[in-house]
Amino acid sequence: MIALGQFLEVLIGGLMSGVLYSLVALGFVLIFKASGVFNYAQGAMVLLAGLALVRALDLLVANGLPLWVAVILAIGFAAVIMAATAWLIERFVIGPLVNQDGLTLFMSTIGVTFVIEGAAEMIFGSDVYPLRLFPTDAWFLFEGLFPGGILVNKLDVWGALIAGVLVAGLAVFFQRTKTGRALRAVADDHLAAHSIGIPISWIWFVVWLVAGLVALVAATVWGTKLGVQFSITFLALKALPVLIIGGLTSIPGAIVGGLIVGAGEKLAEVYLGPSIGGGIEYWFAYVLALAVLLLRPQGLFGERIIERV
Amino acid sequence: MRAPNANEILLQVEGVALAFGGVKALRDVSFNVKKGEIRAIIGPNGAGKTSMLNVVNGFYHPNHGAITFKGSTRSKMQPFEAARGGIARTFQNVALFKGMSALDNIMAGRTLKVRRGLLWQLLRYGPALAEEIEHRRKVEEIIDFLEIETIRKVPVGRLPYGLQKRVELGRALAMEPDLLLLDEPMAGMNLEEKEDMSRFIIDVNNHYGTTIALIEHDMAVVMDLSDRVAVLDHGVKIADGTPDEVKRSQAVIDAYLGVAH
Amino acid sequence: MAGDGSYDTFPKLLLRNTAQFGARPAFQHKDLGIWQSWTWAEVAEIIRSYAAGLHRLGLRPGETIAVVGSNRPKLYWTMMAAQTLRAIPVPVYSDAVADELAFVLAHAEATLVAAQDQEQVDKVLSVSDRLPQLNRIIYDEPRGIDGYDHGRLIAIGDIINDGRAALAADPALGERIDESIRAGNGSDIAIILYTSGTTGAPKGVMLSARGCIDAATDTTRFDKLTDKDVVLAYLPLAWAGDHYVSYAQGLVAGFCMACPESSNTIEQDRHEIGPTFYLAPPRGYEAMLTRLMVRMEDAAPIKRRLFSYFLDVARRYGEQVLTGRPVPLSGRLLYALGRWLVYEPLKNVLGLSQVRVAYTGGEAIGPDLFAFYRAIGLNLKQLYGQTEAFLYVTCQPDGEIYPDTVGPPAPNVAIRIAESGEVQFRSPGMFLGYFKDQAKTAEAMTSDGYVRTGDAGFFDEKTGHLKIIDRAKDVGRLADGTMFAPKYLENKLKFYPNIKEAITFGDSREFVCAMLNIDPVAVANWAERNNVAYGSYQELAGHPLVYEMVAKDVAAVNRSLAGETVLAGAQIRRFLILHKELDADDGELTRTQKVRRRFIAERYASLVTALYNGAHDADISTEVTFEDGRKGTIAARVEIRDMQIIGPAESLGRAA
Amino acid sequence: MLYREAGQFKATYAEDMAIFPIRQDRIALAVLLGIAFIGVPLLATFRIWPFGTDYLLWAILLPFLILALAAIGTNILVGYCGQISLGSGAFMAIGAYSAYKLATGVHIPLAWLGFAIAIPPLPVLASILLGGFMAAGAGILFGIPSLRIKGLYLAVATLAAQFFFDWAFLRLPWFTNYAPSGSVNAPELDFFGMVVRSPVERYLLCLAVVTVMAVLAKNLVRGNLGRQWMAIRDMDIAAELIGIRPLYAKLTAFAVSSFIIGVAGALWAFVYLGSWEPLAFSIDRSLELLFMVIIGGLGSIMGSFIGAAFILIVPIMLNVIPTKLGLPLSTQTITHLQFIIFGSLICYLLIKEPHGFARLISIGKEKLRLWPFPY
Repeated sequence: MIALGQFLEVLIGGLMSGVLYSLVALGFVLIFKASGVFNYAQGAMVLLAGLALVRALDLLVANGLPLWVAVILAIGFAAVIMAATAWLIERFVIGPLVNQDGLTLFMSTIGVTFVIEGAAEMIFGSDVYPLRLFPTDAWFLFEGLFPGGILVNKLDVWGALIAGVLVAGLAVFFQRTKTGRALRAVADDHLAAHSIGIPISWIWFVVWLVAGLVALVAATVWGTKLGVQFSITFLALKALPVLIIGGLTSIPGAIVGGLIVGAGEKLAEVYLGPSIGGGIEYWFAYVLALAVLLLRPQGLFGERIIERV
Repeated sequence: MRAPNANEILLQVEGVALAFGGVKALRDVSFNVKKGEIRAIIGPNGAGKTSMLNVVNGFYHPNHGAITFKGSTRSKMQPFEAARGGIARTFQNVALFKGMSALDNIMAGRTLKVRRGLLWQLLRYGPALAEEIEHRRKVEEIIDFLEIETIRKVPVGRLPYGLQKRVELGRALAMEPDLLLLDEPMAGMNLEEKEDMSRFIIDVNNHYGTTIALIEHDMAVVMDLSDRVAVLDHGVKIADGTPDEVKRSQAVIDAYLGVAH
Repeated sequence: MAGDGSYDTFPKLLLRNTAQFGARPAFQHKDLGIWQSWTWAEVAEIIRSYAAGLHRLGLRPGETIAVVGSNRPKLYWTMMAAQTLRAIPVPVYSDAVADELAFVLAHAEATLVAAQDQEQVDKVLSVSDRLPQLNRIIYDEPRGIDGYDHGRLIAIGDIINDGRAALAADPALGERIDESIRAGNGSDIAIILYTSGTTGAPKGVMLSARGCIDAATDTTRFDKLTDKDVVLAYLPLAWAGDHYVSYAQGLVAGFCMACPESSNTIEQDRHEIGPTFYLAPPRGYEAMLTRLMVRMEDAAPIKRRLFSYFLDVARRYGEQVLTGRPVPLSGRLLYALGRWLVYEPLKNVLGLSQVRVAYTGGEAIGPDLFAFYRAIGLNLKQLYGQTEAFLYVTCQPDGEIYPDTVGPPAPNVAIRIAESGEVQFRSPGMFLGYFKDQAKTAEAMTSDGYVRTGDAGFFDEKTGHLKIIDRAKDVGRLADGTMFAPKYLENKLKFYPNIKEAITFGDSREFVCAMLNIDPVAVANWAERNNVAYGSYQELAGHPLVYEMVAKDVAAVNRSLAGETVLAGAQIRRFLILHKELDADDGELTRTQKVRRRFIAERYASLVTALYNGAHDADISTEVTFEDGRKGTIAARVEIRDMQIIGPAESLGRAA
Repeated sequence: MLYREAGQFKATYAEDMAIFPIRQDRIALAVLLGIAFIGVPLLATFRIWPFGTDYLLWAILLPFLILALAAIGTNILVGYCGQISLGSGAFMAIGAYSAYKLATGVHIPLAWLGFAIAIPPLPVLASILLGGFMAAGAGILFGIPSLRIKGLYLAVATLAAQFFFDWAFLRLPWFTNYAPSGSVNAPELDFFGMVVRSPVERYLLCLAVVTVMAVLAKNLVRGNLGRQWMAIRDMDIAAELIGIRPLYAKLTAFAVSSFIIGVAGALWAFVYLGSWEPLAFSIDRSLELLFMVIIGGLGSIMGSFIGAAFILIVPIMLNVIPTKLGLPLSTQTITHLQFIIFGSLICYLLIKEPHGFARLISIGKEKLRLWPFPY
């Protein structure tokens, strides 16, 4: 019983934190689907959004605004920042590199990462800034069933909820709105976009904007969990294996991938960790991804890639 | 030197069928290529010519049928195995290594002839250097043969289309192949370039005695070039024989000249 | 050095070179991407085998073997091998059309033809039915010839190998080869060069071995050529120029002849090989200069300004610096800077950096062109020569370079000016006669053994250098017998920017008159600058101020003529400026823009008469063709000017 | 203008295929090597400016040489063979730790088999080279996925390597000989009795290694193997059709690249750091190396040197220049500026000149050769 209880606790904890990976992974998928760009900078964008948000919030609160106003304004500010970033990236990097091979685009996003990180920290500072948007205490469920019950962080639950809302929102965006549909067309081939009559640059701007907003959402949750700090960018890197596992082009894939990674690494940590020195989380996701790559290169949910001459 | 009427069969394609998903690219196609001849496969665009080449050099694996090359039969092989077997090939829309000079492109064609391994190449001394020089000499002969001395060290990306095609031919020749597959060697060329290319093809056949199988959608060019012509239409062989026979074939006139450009 | 009699044939020179510089390169050829090179020793061995092979093919002493193609070692070797067998090589222009080729082969009775490649072989085959005496075609490059029936075709490589084998097999053969080399002597005919005569059929100039070698020996001494020198053998094999510079001098001095990869890589190859001795006809230098200027047009503005600035510096000081005459310090510094920034890089890109001596020959070179190359520090010199003289008649010694003279007689060359004003010479390399053409030979030779050049000229007092003024047949005499050289005068006149065309009259008249065309561009500029108003070309041409200006130019010409006793009497007494531009559409110029003197004389007869009847103006109306092809007539009254005649004393006074 | 090549002709293919076919270049190189091998040591031993202190040697030349070597390795994989790698740091680490273990003696207890593998401490040179080979092995291992997956996917595979090894060297005490602090010390640099201690000696050691390996690398990339790599990079399909085996081409690229990086790692640890912990080889190092090759020039050995120099110089300049101007920057600001400069430079080069500074330089050289003509 205890064992099972512990297992469930770990599993749920893992799944929940997996949701957080998914939040970041979503950003990747959006951009990759629409522009074929493998956006290394997603993590940096989370950092930027987080910093913008938290710094603005502190400032406003310090100036005596009521918290809820401050929060709304701060989020608005952060959103604007992300929009600006999206525009700059499209205008100066992705735009000029149109039709380049994936590798070049990928490397350019590494460049973007550095610029964002440098700029963000220079403007907003480089310390750890606590963020309190969501409750961080925990529930203890099924205390009847298991001694001590199963610990579930409220924050994780919030994260899950938000993720759900986000996915739903994106689904609507893609299915219902003109731009959304255009995005799907572009994903298939770039010329299609022209035929729809929407300038490709606009579409890409929107994509990066949406990715930016997703980053913002991720930042709120991450920030509350760990405080806004540089190391977020590394956690964001974990979204890469998540993608590989879920499949680069699939939104549900991103979610499921996140869950798998989250749960997987927690369980591995708890049950294998002790025997081999712990800290498995550090690499588990990547090695798992590697395994997937070898067995099913297109990922669990990705479409099969057919080559022709 | 070219063997005029050697009837030894170099390549035998037997009942090959190929489909992508639902699309049937080739249906039960059979033909052969004799040693030392210039063999043409023609047909309107989308007749399955390129698919046929891709099957022959192992890029596609046929769903049915067998391919006998130099006496050994196989239905499945990797492209580099085909290359090792002695099949060289050029592409319809030039497939050169853009980042490399014309010389290096052709030198790369010698890969299969290189004997010295990594360590020797590392030292690039004695036997290794000697071998490299030997290959360079062979390549220079090809460069001389194709009259591209002046662009030897130019990155191929900067070359005009016609010359790129020549370099690609050179790269194929560098393999000293038994069978040379040319995928629309004249595509997108002006008349003069076409004449040059035809001359080179004939000279290659004469000088190196290389067996050549080429595909073209433009009938006129191949007629005075090739010994025998096979005609494909919608993945089916509708005629096969000497240029004259083919010209006279009703099926060809209907299917082909009907839609000729 | 050779010429001392013991080495009186090329095969003997080859042996000498093998002994003296056996390990040094004799031939180079850009082939298969690198400069293949052969030492004298290797060449000697090859020639021996080749000769043996040719002997087995039936080539006998006195027989002729034609050589057609561009510069390839194997073709030069064909000549050497033939000479080894005391047979006579006959090089033919590679661009000759089939008929010319057929003529030469037939006339020379060639039993063998050495052709460079498929193209040449095809040409020979196409006319072979007209050549009964021709029994074999041998070729250098097999490309494309594989398909041919090899009954009559043999690759040179195969002949050499066959010869080598034969020599190995039977020593007697080698003995025979050596014997024929020993037997060879200076009076043998070394080669027959066919001159592509402008009129009539080509004539085969027969040259003796000793003649060639002595001539070459003199000039190699003259220009201090040694076995360390390098020449780019790129000129037509059949042209005396190439045979002299590359082949004869090469063998005499023992230097290396480098053959380019192909005719369209010459610039690149010249740059790589960096010749030290260079000969080109004026148009060669012309083309080089034009390409250079065109490329410069696309350069960045700063570069262009830099370039033109330093070219000016070069024009001002270059010549003096080159000939070592005093130059102001500032000039020296500027020129040094220019040398570093422009001249040397320029010569480097052109591949002329290492040239010690460069010659221009074949025809007269434009003074500006000549000056340009000297200005940037290229030691360019003029030579006046003829195939019949093989080759030099005169050449300019270092430090005595004048654009308007062709220099003093070359070493051991005797020159005299005949009564007619024709230049006649005797030279060591003098030809033996035209092959199978006694008549023509007689025409070309004087009874006392001088050669008629057909050019009129005289020795310039100041320098003692020869001046070529015109083709002898065009030179006339005034009534009083003074020499009258129309082209010479006209060129002098045209040297002035205001004067575009000039036609002079005077043959068997009492004095010289000139019809001039003003240069519309130059004069229009002048008019603008001096706000002279005018409505039409005709008006401008008739404008008194224009007459004034042109009169000055004519006076200047007279002055310079006065300095030259021979022509002092042929000064321009009267001139007029034509009311219309001479035009090819009206048949007044050839399509190549040369004036058609006779036609003009008839067309403007009235003006000519007026020039000589002392009138001060004359009416003329001529039919003209306008741009759009309409015909019309222009009537005009043309003024005639009288000029002062300048006495020699005066001119010298001015000149000093 | 400086290039007066007229008369420099090639009579053999060997000359034509030389690394520096132009005489002027050979002279320049000779001078450079002269300075590097003789000039610098002399100045340094007699403490003549700018070598009054060891700063230049320690802070610039040593790291420059070693990182340039690592960059060459990265360039072979990324620039020549077109296989992206974010794991270079890990391979440096593998080189470093393997060398360390071999130099200090390996002991693997196989309790269940009842015996233990024990290798006595090896000489430093051997350890360093073997360290390279270990890295090569790991390289091949993590290169295998490259046969099935391309580009971005591969990036993740290499990331996996990066993070796995970071972890391994941090958490598995066996690698650090159970050092409590997790940081380890290099053995004494004893080369056949010749002990390398002073900065100058260390500099010369690295210089020698780098020179040799740079030449060997150049030999490879201009030989047939190099052409195979570039063929795979430029058009893998066509490459297969001329008989190039992707397996062989890619794995050799991974092996050679990792070997060089591994040796660089060992030098970095032994010669430069002396004592180190896994942090020295983190993902940041990998990215730094990637930047060096992009900035210096993908597919250019010379570029690797230029890139390394640039990446090292910029922070120093950011430190020195403002101070000279009297407005010193905080270390943080410098780091941030550095980030921004590198990042934007990467984007700029990828857009404008994918072949980096090396190409810019060769363009300039061409201009000098043709001077005063534009073409």
